[in-house]
Amino acid sequence: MARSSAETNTSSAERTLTMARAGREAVLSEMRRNPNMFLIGEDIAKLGGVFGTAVGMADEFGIERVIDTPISETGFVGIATGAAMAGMRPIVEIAFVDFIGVCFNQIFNFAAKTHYMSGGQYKVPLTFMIGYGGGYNDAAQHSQTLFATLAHVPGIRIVAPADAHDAKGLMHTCLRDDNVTVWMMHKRLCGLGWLGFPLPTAMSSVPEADYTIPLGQSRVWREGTDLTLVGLGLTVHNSLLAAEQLASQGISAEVLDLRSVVPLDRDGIFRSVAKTGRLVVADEDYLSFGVTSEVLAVVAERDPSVLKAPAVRVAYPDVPVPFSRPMEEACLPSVERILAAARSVMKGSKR
Amino acid sequence: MARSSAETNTSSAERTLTMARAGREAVLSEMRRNPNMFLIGEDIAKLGGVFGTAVGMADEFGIERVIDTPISETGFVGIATGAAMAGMRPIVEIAFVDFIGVCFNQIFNFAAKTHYMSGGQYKVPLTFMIGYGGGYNDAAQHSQTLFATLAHVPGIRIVAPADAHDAKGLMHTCLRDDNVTVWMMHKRLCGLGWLGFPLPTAMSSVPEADYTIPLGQSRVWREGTDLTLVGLGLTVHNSLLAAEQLASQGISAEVLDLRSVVPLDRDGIFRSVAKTGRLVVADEDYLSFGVTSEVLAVVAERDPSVLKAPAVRVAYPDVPVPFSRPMEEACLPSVERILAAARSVMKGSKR
Amino acid sequence: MRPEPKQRLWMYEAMFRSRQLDTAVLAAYREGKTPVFHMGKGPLPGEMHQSFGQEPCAAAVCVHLGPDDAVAAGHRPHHVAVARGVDLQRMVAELFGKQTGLSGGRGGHMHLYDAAVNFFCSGIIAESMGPAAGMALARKMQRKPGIAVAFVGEGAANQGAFHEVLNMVGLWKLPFVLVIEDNNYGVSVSKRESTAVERNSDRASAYAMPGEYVEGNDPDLFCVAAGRAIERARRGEGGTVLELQTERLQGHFIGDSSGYRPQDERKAMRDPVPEYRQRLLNETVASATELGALEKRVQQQVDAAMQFGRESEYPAPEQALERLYA
Amino acid sequence: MRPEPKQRLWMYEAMFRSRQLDTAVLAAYREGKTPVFHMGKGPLPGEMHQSFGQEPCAAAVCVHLGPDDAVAAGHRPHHVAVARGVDLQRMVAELFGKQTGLSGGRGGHMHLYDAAVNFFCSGIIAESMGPAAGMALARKMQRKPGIAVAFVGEGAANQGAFHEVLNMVGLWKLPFVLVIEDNNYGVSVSKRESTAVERNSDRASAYAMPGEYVEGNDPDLFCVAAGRAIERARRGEGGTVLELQTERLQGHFIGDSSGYRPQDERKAMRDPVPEYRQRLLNETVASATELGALEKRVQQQVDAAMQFGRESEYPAPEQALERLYA
Ligand SMILES: Cc1ncc(C[n+]2csc(CCOP(=O)(O)OP(=O)(O)O)c2C)c(N)n1
Ligand SMILES: Cc1ncc(C[n+]2csc(CCOP(=O)(O)OP(=O)(O)O)c2C)c(N)n1
Ligand SMILES: [Mg+2]
Ligand SMILES: [Mg+2]
Repeated sequence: MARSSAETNTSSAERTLTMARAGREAVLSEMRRNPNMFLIGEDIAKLGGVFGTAVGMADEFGIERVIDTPISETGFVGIATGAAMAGMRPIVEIAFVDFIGVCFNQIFNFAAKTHYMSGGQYKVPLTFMIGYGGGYNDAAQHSQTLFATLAHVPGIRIVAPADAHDAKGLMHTCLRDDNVTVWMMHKRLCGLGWLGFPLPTAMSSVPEADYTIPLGQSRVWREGTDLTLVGLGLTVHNSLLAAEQLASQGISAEVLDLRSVVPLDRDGIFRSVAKTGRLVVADEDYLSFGVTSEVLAVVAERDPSVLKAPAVRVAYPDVPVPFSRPMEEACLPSVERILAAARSVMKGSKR
Repeated sequence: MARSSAETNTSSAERTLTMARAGREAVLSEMRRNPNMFLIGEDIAKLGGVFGTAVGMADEFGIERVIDTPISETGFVGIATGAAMAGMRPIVEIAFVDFIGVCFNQIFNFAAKTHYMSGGQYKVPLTFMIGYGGGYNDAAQHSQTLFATLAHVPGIRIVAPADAHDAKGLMHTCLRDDNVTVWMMHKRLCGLGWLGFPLPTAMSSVPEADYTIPLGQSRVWREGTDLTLVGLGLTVHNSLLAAEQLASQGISAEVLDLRSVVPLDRDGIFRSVAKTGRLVVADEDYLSFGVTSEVLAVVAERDPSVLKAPAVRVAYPDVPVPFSRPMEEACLPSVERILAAARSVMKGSKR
Repeated sequence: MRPEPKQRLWMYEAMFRSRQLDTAVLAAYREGKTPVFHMGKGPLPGEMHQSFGQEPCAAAVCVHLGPDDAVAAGHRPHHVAVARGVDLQRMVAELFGKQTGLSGGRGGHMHLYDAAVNFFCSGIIAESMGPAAGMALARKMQRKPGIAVAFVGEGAANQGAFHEVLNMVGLWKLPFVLVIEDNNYGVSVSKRESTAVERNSDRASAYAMPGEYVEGNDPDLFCVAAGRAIERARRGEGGTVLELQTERLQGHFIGDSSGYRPQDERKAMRDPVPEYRQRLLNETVASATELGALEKRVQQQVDAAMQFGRESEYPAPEQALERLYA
Repeated sequence: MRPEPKQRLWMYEAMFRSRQLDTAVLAAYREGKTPVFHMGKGPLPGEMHQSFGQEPCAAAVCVHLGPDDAVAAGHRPHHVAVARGVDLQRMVAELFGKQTGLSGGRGGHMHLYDAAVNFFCSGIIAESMGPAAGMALARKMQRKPGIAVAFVGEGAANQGAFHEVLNMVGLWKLPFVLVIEDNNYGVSVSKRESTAVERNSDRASAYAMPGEYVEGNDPDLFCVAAGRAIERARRGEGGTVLELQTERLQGHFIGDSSGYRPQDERKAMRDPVPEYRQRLLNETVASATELGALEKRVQQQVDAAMQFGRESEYPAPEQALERLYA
């Protein structure tokens, strides 16, 4: 990272913000500090971004630095990449992660590889702002998560904050990074009324001052001794709710928030699982070849003997997201599914 | 699968073929049986496919059924998908898997999801023929494997045969399947002189008659009791060579060939690991969120206690493929790396 | 020059049916979403892109189509589906996410499929162009009659698929018509802000095919131009780019206030449905009584479809795991 | 109308340098690949797309460029890199995969990057157009001088990126020139078989920019046309599509026999390098002695670069894991 500082416990004033507001605050501050930074994407200048990530930006910075594009993702991702190679610091808004399929080559074969293929001659300081996730009946092409699709290919750093504090800090981190970074926000966490009331645990108190959060450091939201609940983004909150109920049944669950998918805090994952001996991973991305696969693999290759019971994955099943509410509800990594998983690992074979 | 039959031990004549020849034989036979089947892609009519997968096809079937396209992958993948929805059975050649980034949306958001999104009204009997893999210094954009990129998204069946016999049988299976299937051939296995002499173990004896191989059935190339070496495609052969050397040191390795990535033979993987208690997975795809992750996850979620030692992954590290030979060699899942992994699992903590 | 009276009545009926459907859907969509608008609540959740104002485009094209033809729409599909004759009850049931829906609730508003009339859509911009051209190719290869029509918005004309597909349509002379519904906006971005040229129909020459731009959101003018393009495709002379100037009378989706549109522009908006009704009366194509009867019949169909959708059962949760593969 | 003598000599030198480099590379590439051709063997492994016959395109464009400008090439980059003035020794070392190479051996023949002259390429067709246009945008936003030029083949003009990028170049009037090297083939597929129109330059009108097609693989004619396009970009008047009719004198890559090309076509092939040399003599732009001296000097540079590439060290295997991130 370019100018990453350790996580700051600033003494400055704090306010409670939504994740969208908190992320936007970081963008505003970095845009003010850096004239080479600009926003580019669809519906950001006049609309302020479909998810409100760019509200007011055009008024402050003008449409030269807040650029509405045609519906040409391959074109403007490529253009942003070239601008980054030439000294600019673009922020690319892609409202739904579901759309990466129309520009995936520019992302993974060019932007992500240019620093390496050029032997370090060209930096690509480019940050994607991407919304993900379902749960509001937007069906198969507007509800996906796709963490692993982006994380499997080398050269892309990916964060998925779970609350406003991390949304701001990780946005600062991404915007100061000299590499391709992806800041991903679950649509149901962002705090837009029309996507549901923000979860209280996602709307957190946020320092006014700038601060960064180092990549690859997971966050323990709740200490526990009997099992580890790993999540990221929305599943952190579902895990916390599950942990509450488990506590009332005398089960002590530790809730670990990955915060960044790449780099992945393998040490943090293993440390917690080694302590509790039991693992449940909750993720809204598809099950197979996904985030949950990698988390289980970490334990299997470090020391599977720490597991007192088989690990359980609570992921999106390997089917497209159905439109109809009862079908989608059944597929989401809900509190209920996490609870069921937790009970099964507690029952699981002791040694 | 439409008309899948159990694996046939036909009494008909057998010949030793390269994988490319064997796959082509299946295509020829299915094209002859089915007038609605056609080939579409770049450089297939006059050139016969960059990797020889379509040699002679245009002469026999004419350029109406062997269609050379412009360099417009999103366009012709979409066109092939629509033709499939209208009753045709297209075979789409994409020479290098590295190119899926320019047509990924049509593949994963439309072709793979149409049967589901339409509630089964539209079938998409479409087979991709795709080359993958490195080891001949083709660098970062022409050497990738990307199994997991395709396998992570639901609705795509993926096979990666390791020898000519499976190349033919799995091609028949794909071409008779009424879903989107991907037949992937490692460029260094196909048997083209200019990509290196075919490995003797890849050039196998092939029945003249048609036969299919059920999806999701791994193949045990070599029985063993001390550890399981899981591979697919080229890494099967590296695992076999490693097993040879291990045998000479009194270590009995079982070599398991996944054969299909989707569906994955989870039972076959677990059965073998439960028997041997030790696991090494070799794969040329990137390490993280990859095939090796999923294989380890299977064991961790079924019963990690069968592992006498931590599992070891021999995958492509999370960097782009470097051009320079010594650098690329060091990254490939070589016999040496598999051997080192096997030794470490044998040393690994007993219980 | 005017279309046949039969055609004009057919168009009015298709436009009116779409309008009454969207009106009923709008009301149902609002249920459960007040006082605070929450997209995920109520009997009709999810994004909802309606067709108020764009009815003429679909009616004027589909009036020329028969059972052998294929039709693709995008994220704003209601008027196209209705004009194509998609089963209204099962379509509405799909919008409600019911088991009796076209896809048993798996598809939803942006993913309406009705194989019985060779209809499909897709929510990714310009993505259905390739599959539609593929249906045209299949007809040509199988020497079967029929053409394919794809409907996209003017914003889709800047997506790479537009270029790749039209080049192959031109190259292979596929029986295909691209209908561009130019409502001047892609969400909040106006055509002038997104498109280097004034008319996408002028881009047709880049693919060696004719392009035609028709102004005025006028069903009669649209009908004549569409007839030419479709006949040309049927004669095996290849594709056409037909760009139709239309009007988006509501926001991009329900909940969008269109605040980014200038006042005068919003004031100048005209509603093609009542206008066309009036023209049919003025030109004595039908009497008020005849139109009244037609409207009553259509309204009953729409009401019946809404009732069917509402009263149908939801699918069982576990059905989410079915139908992935054939 | 002729370019300046200085320009013409510069162009001949650039063409000759590229030609001698490709000649030396061809010989080195063959080493270790006989009797049986195996792409992975020898000192120069991997795919190798050479530029025999296309030298005029790069020379005639780059003669107009200065240090502020940016240049992007594709999978066939040698003539462009040479004309752009990429460090010859480090370029050859990169082809050999040596530590002293431009990217320390990580890039290779299809991924030549030289930030010192704002040069890069990419092996995915049409993929470098967007980044090149982005470099043009950066110059405009930073109010810095300089333009960007992207070189692609005629086959790339059917890739979606072509459409998306040119639309934004036209929309935002970016200082950009697209050079299409029309060698009439994309691997084995001829332009007639891949492209609905005869000339991609005619597609420029779809992006509200001028397009020009120049025939004859003639450095002088190319130079004049390129000068117009580049001056236009420098004046802030936006982009141009410049399509240059050239000739692929060898197979698509080394190992391809071009068996798919008709005999007469192959017979009719003309070599622009000796032809241009003769013209310079005929028109007394330079004497045989002067050209001889120029050629001797260039040959020495090429020999030195080849020697540097051969004799440099390979990177250590573990360096494969370095340089992923800044
Ligand atoms: C590839 C892609 N990018 C972005 C979107 C988000 N999106 C949905 S509709 C829309 C605007 C489409 O405009 P237009 O094509 O004119 O159709 P209209 O909405 O006007 O009917 C956008 C940008 C998408 N669905 N797909
Ligand atoms: C997106 C993509 N599809 C296919 C290829 C394989 N490929 C490499 S070069 C080439 C032909 C390119 O033709 P053209 O653009 O005319 O350039 P030329 O080779 O004639 O210089 C193809 C199809 C690729 N590299 N990228
Ligand atoms: Mg529009
Ligand atoms: Mg060419």
